[in-house]
Amino acid sequence: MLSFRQWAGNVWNGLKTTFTGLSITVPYIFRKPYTLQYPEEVPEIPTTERGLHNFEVDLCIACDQCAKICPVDCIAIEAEGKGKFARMTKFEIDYTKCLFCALCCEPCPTECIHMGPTFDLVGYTREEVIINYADRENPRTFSDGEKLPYEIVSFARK
Amino acid sequence: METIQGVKLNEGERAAPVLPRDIQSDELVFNMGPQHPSTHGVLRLMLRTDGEVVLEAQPLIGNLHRCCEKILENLTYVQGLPYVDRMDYLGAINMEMGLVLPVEKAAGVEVPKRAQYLRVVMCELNRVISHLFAAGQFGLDMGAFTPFLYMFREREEGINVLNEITGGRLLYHYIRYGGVTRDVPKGWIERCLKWCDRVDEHMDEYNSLLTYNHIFLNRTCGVAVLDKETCLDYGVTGPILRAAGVPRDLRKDMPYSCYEDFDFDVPVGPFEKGVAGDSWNRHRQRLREAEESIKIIRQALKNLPEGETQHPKVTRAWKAPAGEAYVASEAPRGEISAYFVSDGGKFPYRMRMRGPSFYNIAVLETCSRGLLIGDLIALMGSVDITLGEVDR
Amino acid sequence: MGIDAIVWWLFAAVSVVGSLFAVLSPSIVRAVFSLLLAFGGVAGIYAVAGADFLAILQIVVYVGGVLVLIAFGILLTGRTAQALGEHEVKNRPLGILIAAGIFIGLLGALMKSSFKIGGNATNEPTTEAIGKLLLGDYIVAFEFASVFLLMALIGAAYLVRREEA
Amino acid sequence: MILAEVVPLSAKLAVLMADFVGASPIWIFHAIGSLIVAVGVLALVVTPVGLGGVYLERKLAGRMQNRSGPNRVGPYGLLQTLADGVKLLAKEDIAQEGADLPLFRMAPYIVFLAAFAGFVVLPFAPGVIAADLDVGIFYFLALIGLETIGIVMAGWSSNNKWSLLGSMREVAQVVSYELPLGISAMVPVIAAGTMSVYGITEAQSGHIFNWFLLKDGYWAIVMIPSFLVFYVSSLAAAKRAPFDLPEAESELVAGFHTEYSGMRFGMFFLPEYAVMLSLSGITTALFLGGWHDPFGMSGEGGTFHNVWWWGLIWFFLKATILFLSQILLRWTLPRLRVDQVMYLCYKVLLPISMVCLVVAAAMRLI
Repeated sequence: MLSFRQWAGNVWNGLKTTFTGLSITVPYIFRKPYTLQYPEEVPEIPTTERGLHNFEVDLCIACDQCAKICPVDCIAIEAEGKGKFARMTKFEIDYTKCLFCALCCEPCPTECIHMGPTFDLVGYTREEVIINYADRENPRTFSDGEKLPYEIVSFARK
Repeated sequence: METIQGVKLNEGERAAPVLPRDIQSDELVFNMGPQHPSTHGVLRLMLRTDGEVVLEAQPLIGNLHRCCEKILENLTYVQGLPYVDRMDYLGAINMEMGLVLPVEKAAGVEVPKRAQYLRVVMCELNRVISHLFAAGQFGLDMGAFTPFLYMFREREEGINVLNEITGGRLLYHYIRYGGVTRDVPKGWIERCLKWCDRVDEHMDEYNSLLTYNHIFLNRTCGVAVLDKETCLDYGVTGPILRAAGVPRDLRKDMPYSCYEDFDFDVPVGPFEKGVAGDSWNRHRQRLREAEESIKIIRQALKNLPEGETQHPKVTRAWKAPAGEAYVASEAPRGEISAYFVSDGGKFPYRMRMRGPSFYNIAVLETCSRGLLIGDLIALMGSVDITLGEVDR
Repeated sequence: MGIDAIVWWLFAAVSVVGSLFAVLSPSIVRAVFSLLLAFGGVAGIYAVAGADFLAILQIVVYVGGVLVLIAFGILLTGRTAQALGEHEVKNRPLGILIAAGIFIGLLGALMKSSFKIGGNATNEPTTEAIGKLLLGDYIVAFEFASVFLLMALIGAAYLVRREEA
Repeated sequence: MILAEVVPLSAKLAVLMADFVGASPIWIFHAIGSLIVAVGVLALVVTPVGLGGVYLERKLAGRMQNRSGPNRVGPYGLLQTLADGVKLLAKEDIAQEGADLPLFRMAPYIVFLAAFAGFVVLPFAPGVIAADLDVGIFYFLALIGLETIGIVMAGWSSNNKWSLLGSMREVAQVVSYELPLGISAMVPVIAAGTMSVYGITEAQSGHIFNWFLLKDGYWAIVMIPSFLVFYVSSLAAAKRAPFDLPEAESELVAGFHTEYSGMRFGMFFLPEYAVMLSLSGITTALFLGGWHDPFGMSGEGGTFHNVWWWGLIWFFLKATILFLSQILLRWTLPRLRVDQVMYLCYKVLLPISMVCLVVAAAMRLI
């Protein structure tokens, strides 16, 4: 059983902590919101972001290294010719599978594949998020064309 | 020993007064989840209740099962690393740590000091983020929406800090065998310290808005008590065990990755209110641990040694020599560890992960008997499981 | 027939229809909710008769209290099959007989008393008069009733108390 | 619109109609007049204010949580509620299999009716009241009980166990908060000597120390506790946090309206705000002097004595402040547990209100 003192203490505590809570939440009404209005205001993406790939088809020699290291086999490469004269016909990345682990960028001998800061890719069907970077008629790129500083210190390029 | 409606209760299992036995009413069978606001993922609970009083709650898991360990056994060493991020997606770096440590021990790889420090910084950053999320989520379960968003705000900034160095916001893929992916960029240390200050500043706000609120205290103090013995019996680890009064923290007890260099406390329940191992103490434990983690981050960044961040021998095509090892480490939700066997081949021969949430979820069944539905939510919120790691 | 008489008949019809639903509905839950109509109709009759306090009281006590408690009781009982309308009626003839007997008795009492339908309804407040009557002329009966209710309350609390182990 | 004379609008209409039609009992015209005014109030005052209330809640909640709240539809997101209403109208009306269809369909109407009928006895300004019932407060409490029936009906007929649990909680909550709500409302009734809400407001005519909250100074010792009790119970009556148990999102999915969609859901959603508003209004009328301003300008002989627009401003100002406080509390506090609500109502609010009632009666006698 509660004594009257405890009872009154409970009531007092309830009122007091309610006002403590209000004294924290109410001042926020007069502060600037923290949120970004996304399509208008774009958040600052660090250059290290592992977003959608930035692929330079002209540099690629179709060596298949990136497809081999991919843990989920989301890269499909087809090329005509061999070695120096290779001509890409298909470089397809399946973004329904991609882990965005950036392992594919590391073994590339010509540094033609990077991950850029673009983080959104939408489509109505699965096919729309399977992207063929080697499609010359309908080129897709997810950066402004500049090469992003992708500094991997560890066992990249070894 | 007390019984309600044929269900035997252990000491401390009953938190709320129940109906007297002479009022007999029918039992309801609820299907809580996989789509329910507070099952935190695709957990399904079969509830047998008498009105509001839960007689039995059986967690049915496996909706997210994807054979994580088997996948690891069929991928090369490098390829496996991004996969473990997907286990506990709220403490991804700690999951990588749990995988990397036994493999390195079995192979005898000595990780450079700088890489070890960086690993510690990232793990602790991730722990703070995870605890902020858990505490906010718990408030949300208790009906307080606002503290959740305040904690999310700091969490978001922490994610940005992590993103700057790792390149990911949730699934980091930062730790590699023999080191870490990237070194610290310019100005990052200052930004990280600034974030630490910010979290410290706001900790009071969370506490007075949520932790010490009278209603919140009444909702959580003495509710769903998981005492020492139950915790130890069920192999419960992490903040839940420490809130129950067992000072077990692998960072202190079996230091790995240079944790012995840092000066930090292991907070142990019970704290100011409630009894050891109740929902409130679990919540308080997380916020206290976040404070301690920030201490560690500050020390590690202050004393960051110079040097390499990657073991020179461990390259992309590296294979672990034949051997086996088991190493446990402290993830935000408890002990993450792996038993690793290598036959010297391209793939790991055997990989077995021990995830904390999988063991923590087991207590739901015993601890939930006799609780009200509102208390069951308090129990689930304060136990804080990640289904990605339970189901693996 | 004056306009108030029409309204009276309307409310009377509502309460009768509500009561009939309550008696004849196979689903207990629907029966309970059709009591809402019956109580509402009775409240309407009170209002037409100028007894505004009584009309509101009817809604507060019967709809807000009694009906809610009956609904609560039904939700708590385990007889979901009956609540869903799968019960069978036993002893229907006996029930009809008793109901008819009560009806005839009430009809006789009604015939003997002189009720007027409508006509004398005023818009004057009755609260004060009721209060004065209850705490003036009928104070003994009022107090007796309240003591009786208190006894019932204590008895109920005694019945549902927890057995000492 | 000339409303300077203090005669309820409905009574005026009744007199007009009675003159037009001729001999017939006057109360029937009173009833019709009340109905017309009620519909007018519903269309012109309550619905816009209710929509505004929804907007205000969302915007304030956003700002309290360091977000911006609705800001896309119209300037500052003002049309957001309207857009949501249109969306609800356009949505499919789904009833789940096994639902008790007649009850399922009827429940929202009962809730809607009960919530909006409460505005009938609110005295917005001198002479502006839909129906000045002699048992106004009683009527108001009766309607809150009626709303409960609708909610129980919805919860039962949904054929969903979460809904059932929600309606059980609602019933448990109703039987506990109704007592302190009713008893603490009786304190101003004792002070004013009438149960008519209009009469109670008139009894508080004059400056701030004529308001019941601070009446003559010494009345405050019973009035402030009973005001607090009434306020807390009215939060429970409006099913607002920390008393939002019947629809507790994290526990019961959406409680009694889990299975409702489209406009039927809207008919649960909008009444929530209507009940909040009408409860704020009745609290204003009972304790905070209704339409009277704190400076005594609307009192006997004041500049704005019986000026309807002056009263309207003050009434809405006070009611809005109470409404806002409900929103602020909701977004600050966690939810109570079901047995704690009963503890609060039976062991905290009820004794306080009982003591206040007895003391107030004694003060009235002395």
